[in-house]
Amino acid sequence: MKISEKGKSVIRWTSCLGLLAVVVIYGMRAEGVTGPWTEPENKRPDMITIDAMKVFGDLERPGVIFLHDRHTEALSSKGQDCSACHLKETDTRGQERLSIKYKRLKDTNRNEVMSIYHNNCIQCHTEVASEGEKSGPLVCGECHQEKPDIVSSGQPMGMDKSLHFRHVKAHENKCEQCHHEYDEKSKTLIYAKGREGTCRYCHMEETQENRISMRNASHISCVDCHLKTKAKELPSGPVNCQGCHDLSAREKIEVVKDIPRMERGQPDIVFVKREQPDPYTDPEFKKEISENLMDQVPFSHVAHENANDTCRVCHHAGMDSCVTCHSLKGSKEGNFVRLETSMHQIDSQMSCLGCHETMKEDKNCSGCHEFMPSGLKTKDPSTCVSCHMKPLAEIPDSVQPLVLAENVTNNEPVENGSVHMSDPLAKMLLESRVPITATYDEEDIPEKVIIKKLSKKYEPTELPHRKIVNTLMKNIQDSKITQYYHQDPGTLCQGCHHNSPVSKKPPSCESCHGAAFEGGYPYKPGLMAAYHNQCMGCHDRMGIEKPATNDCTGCHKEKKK
Amino acid sequence: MSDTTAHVGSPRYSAFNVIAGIILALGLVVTVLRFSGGLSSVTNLDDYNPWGIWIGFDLMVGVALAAGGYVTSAAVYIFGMKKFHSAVRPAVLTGFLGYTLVVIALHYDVGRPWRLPYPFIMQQGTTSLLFEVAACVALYLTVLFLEFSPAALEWLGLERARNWAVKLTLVLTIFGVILSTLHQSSLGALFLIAPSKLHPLWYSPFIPLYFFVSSVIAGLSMVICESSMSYKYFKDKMDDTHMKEKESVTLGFGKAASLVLAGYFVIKVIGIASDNNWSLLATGYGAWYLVELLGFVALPCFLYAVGVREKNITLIKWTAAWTVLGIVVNRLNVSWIAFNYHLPSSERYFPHIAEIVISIFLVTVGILIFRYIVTRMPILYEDPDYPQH
Amino acid sequence: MKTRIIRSTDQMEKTMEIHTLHDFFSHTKGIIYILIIAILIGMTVFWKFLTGGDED
Amino acid sequence: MSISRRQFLGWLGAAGTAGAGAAVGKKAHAAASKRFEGYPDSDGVLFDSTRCIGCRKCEEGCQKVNELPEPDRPFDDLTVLEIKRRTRAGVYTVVNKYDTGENGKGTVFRKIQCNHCLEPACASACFVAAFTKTPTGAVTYDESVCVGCRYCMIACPFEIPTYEYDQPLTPKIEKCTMCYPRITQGLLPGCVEICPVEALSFGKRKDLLREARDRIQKHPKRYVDHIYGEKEMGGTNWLYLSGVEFEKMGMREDLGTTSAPELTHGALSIVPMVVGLWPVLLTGVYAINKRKEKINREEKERAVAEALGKANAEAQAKLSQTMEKAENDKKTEIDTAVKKALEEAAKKESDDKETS
Repeated sequence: MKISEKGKSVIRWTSCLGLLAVVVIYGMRAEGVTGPWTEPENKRPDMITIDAMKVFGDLERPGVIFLHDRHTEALSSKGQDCSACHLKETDTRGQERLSIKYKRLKDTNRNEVMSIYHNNCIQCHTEVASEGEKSGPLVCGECHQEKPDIVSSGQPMGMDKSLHFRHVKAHENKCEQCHHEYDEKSKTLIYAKGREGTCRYCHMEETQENRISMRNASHISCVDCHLKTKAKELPSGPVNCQGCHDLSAREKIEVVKDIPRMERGQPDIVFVKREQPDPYTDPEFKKEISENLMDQVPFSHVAHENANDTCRVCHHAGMDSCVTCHSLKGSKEGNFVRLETSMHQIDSQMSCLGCHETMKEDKNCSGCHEFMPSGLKTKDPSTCVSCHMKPLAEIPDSVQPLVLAENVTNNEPVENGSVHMSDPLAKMLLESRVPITATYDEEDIPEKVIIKKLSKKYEPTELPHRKIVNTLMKNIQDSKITQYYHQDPGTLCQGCHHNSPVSKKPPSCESCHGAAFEGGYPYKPGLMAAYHNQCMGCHDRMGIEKPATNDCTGCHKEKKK
Repeated sequence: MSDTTAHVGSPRYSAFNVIAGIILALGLVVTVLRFSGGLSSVTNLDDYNPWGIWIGFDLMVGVALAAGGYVTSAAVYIFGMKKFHSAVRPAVLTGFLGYTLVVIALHYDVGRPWRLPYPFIMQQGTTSLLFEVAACVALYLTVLFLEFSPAALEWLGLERARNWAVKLTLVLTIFGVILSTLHQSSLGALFLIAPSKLHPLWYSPFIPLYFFVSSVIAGLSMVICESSMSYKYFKDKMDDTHMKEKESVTLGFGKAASLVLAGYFVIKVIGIASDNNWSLLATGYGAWYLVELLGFVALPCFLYAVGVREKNITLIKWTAAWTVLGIVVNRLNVSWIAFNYHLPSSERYFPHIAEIVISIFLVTVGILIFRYIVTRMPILYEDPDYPQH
Repeated sequence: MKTRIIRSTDQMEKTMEIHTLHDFFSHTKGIIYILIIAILIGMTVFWKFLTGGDED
Repeated sequence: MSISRRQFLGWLGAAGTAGAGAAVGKKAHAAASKRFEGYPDSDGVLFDSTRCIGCRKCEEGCQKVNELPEPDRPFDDLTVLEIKRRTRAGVYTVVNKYDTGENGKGTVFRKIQCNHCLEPACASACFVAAFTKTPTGAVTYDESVCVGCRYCMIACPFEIPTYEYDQPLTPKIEKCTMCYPRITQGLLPGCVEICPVEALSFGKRKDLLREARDRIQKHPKRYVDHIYGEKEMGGTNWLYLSGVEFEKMGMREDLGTTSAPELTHGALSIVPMVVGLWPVLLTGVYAINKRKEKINREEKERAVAEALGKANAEAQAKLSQTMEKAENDKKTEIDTAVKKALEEAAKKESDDKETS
């Protein structure tokens, strides 16, 4: 069929416009069509994204989702071990270990590394598949997934006190087997006694200069050591992903309860240190700022050691004392967070107040503390003295303040088995406090309170007042921190009898709470809401399920007609 | 009504008449149900979906497709395209009937139809775009009535009144364009108030502009469709001028439609860019949006162009029909498919069979009235007593 | 007499003061709609006046 | 009598007021700045979801004070909380339960009712101005003018207004009125009054905002740092506090802060511009075309005239030519005839001579 001149022109125009359309649509797509992504249901602790090629620039395809444990299991079922994938290398101490890289020791160049992965992965998958077994993917897109249908549930792992103790025991107190630091002169890793810190102080999230990332460091050291120990048929730590990174598997790790303190020359009871020379006592500085500083805080390091799992909880960037970075005026090392702020920051787990605030969320505490405003600003300033204690009126002459500062800041190694030092003044201050282990006497606590005012519909409510007090008291009896901070037998009563001074006979609820929104004033709950919120809120926080919050007759007996 | 058609060539019991009769009967039944049992008895409307196809199709589509009236009269009387003169009266008639049916449809949809004049006589909700739509539709209906009146007056033989009405042509045409610009765009602007309910691909600050420009497209395409339908069914009613001009109308309007579609396509794409909605194109709604944009805007634009270049009347006619369908799709997308996109499917709306019956009923009524008028009044031919020029 | 008038204006200002954008628009758009009608009629008359001098 | 300048200015102002007053009868006081903060002392309700226990008492209170129909299931049947409900005809408010899966804050309740926007979308959308934002903060509805177009339901971002779909001829919109009749008498809204835990607090909106901020500050861990309704859609008189993301309680957080009048203002303000400019444009185009036509016509006429003139001249010329020719012919004829006659006469004379 012959195409007319007209037809030809139409075809020409069609193709031009078509081309334009294709270009435009492709351009739109390239603009970045990333639809909403929902988290896949499928979670595994051993999911790794292989993106080793990143060191050579942008990835051409999305990284590969790799399930490490699944490969380990598959290989071991065929009698193969880690060496099937990981080559042997020699570490700086001349010892042999497994490289964490796949089938190579170095990232040489893009093509080479890529072919190492492609050739070996695909070859193995093909072999397994040819044996008629279930095998990994062979098609590009099945490994390189833009939107993987699996998500990592792996949790970061860390060493707590118990784990540390077990390692210390297993290594027979040879700290140098793990703790090291980099010596600039000899350019080697050396062990410095008394300067041990946590791994994370040096090994950061990402590899920096001659410090490998925490992730690499822990996998090279921990897993390699566990493997070697296992090879010796000795009890060893986990060698697969889930052993450390899966929450439920981690729960199975043995926890040692009574652990002797770590030996690193840390103090027992001291004052929270200020820098030397103290800028506030510096004559130059004195002119600017009033001499009336807050009283120093006596701090029981040993009590906090016992209460916490790791040193990292407080010592988040180094084993030095807080003031090293958080000086009174703030310094660059401490990100200009002043000492004051660093201790009082309510939203930080590393600050005193932040951590103590979290402790109030405990079931036994939150029933009362839930209703109390949190944070420094809204707090009653009289509570400052519970930490910033007034100096004792009489100090025996024999007591000399300990000049501890030099001992710690100059990092002198402390001999093994040394006595932990205490500042006698601080110790005296803390010991001067009487722990509160009881509230008022039984007969002073009303046994029952009858609440008649709430409703016309129900019988009066009997509040088992004494029973409640006793239960609350029993719950906190063993808590040292409670005993320390509840400074009066009546402190406990303040949980309900709030916003009035501590007293054996606190004012009744009606003295403050009246009708709801009196005079259009929305700031204070009415009596009914005050009762309901207090009772239900406390029950809810303390996990008391009966009576249910919306079951009226659980507390109020139906009125007989 | 059927007896009147008998003498114009179609038998009393033709298939069309029988089907139309059935539809009318069904429509009357639903009408009774609607006004005795309330909306819930005949519609699937609920509190999440207060507007169904009676608004989405009957009002939105109806008004858009009735745009031929102002488009054609503006082309002829204002832009001086005298050669399209024969298309004016059919277009104005289509427009007039379209708007009449829209108003009738509203009587079904609103709760208290007798209160429809309330916005003008009781309280003016001047901040409402619906007030603006209502005012313009009411005024434009009057304008269309006056524009159409010469044909009726010629038929009735009222010469003086007819001459007086003809004198108003220019004023009416200008009023028509103003009012149409306003309410066509405002129908889109109705949705400006609900950015959280209309899918972002369809919601745009430019939506009034989209509605206005697409109404021009709808008007042009409807004139082409309507003229080809008239030619098919009322050939015997057409005079020589109409026959002669028919082809040039189709070609001219096809060319115009192609051009406006191109502009429409461009502003739609700019709309996506200005809201940075590119990523949404990769979603399910995005695919449907692309169907609308490429299939019902870009494609007819191109086909019109080919048809005009090749003087392929058949292609233009089919493209016109496709474009009209595209307008239907667009209006339904905005008012129904992309509306309430955030709701779970269980809360979404799907029309009740009775709603569809009423919509078809009204379209049928429109066609019947059109037939009634065309077979009597000088629409497709010039009254020899009243030569236009 | 005079003072009373002033007070009533004050009261009016107080009660008629517009507090919401919606009320403000109701007010302005109301005026504008009246203007629109005036414009439509005025424009027609003005066009007649403007073209009155033309011969046809 | 001299007129002081102040008096003169006063008159100007009065004239201005009268002018505007004649049109609508309101004085646009703050027109210059176009910033409106809402009625300064309007009332509101603060809903604190961390206090709500899901007892449905508010539903009961609402039904009682508004004399609404009895519920399908009694108010003490808490199993209805398992279903997601919404406001509907005869039900101004509902409480829904949401499982958020968050630690310690697992199950939360949320009360749904009209939020009484500072700039109500329903009022903005209504073409008979049936909705009023009252100085108390309550948005009220006037049934007596409602046409039943349901545009308010389209407009409401919170999906609150409901419609009596089963009423054939007298359907109306129904929604919470913040108990307008009660609050104007100094009473509390039905739901607030009955709430046993003061999950609902009633007061001036500004006081409630202060109270809400205070609660957030005092209990930073209990609340998310957001007061829903402070800014949403231009702000609402009903405010919300929550311990979980509002999204998890089925409240949309993507509504933005633009109020309904702002959303539609652009489109509405173009209306008068179109009315003002379209006639100019269109009559302009018309005039241009007419002029073009006129020029065309004149040119045509001239051409016709010219052609006609030429044709005339030609015809004239032809005529005269023909005439001339005819004359010549005649002349020749006569001449010939005369000649012939003379010749004949001469011949006859000579013939006569010869014979004689």
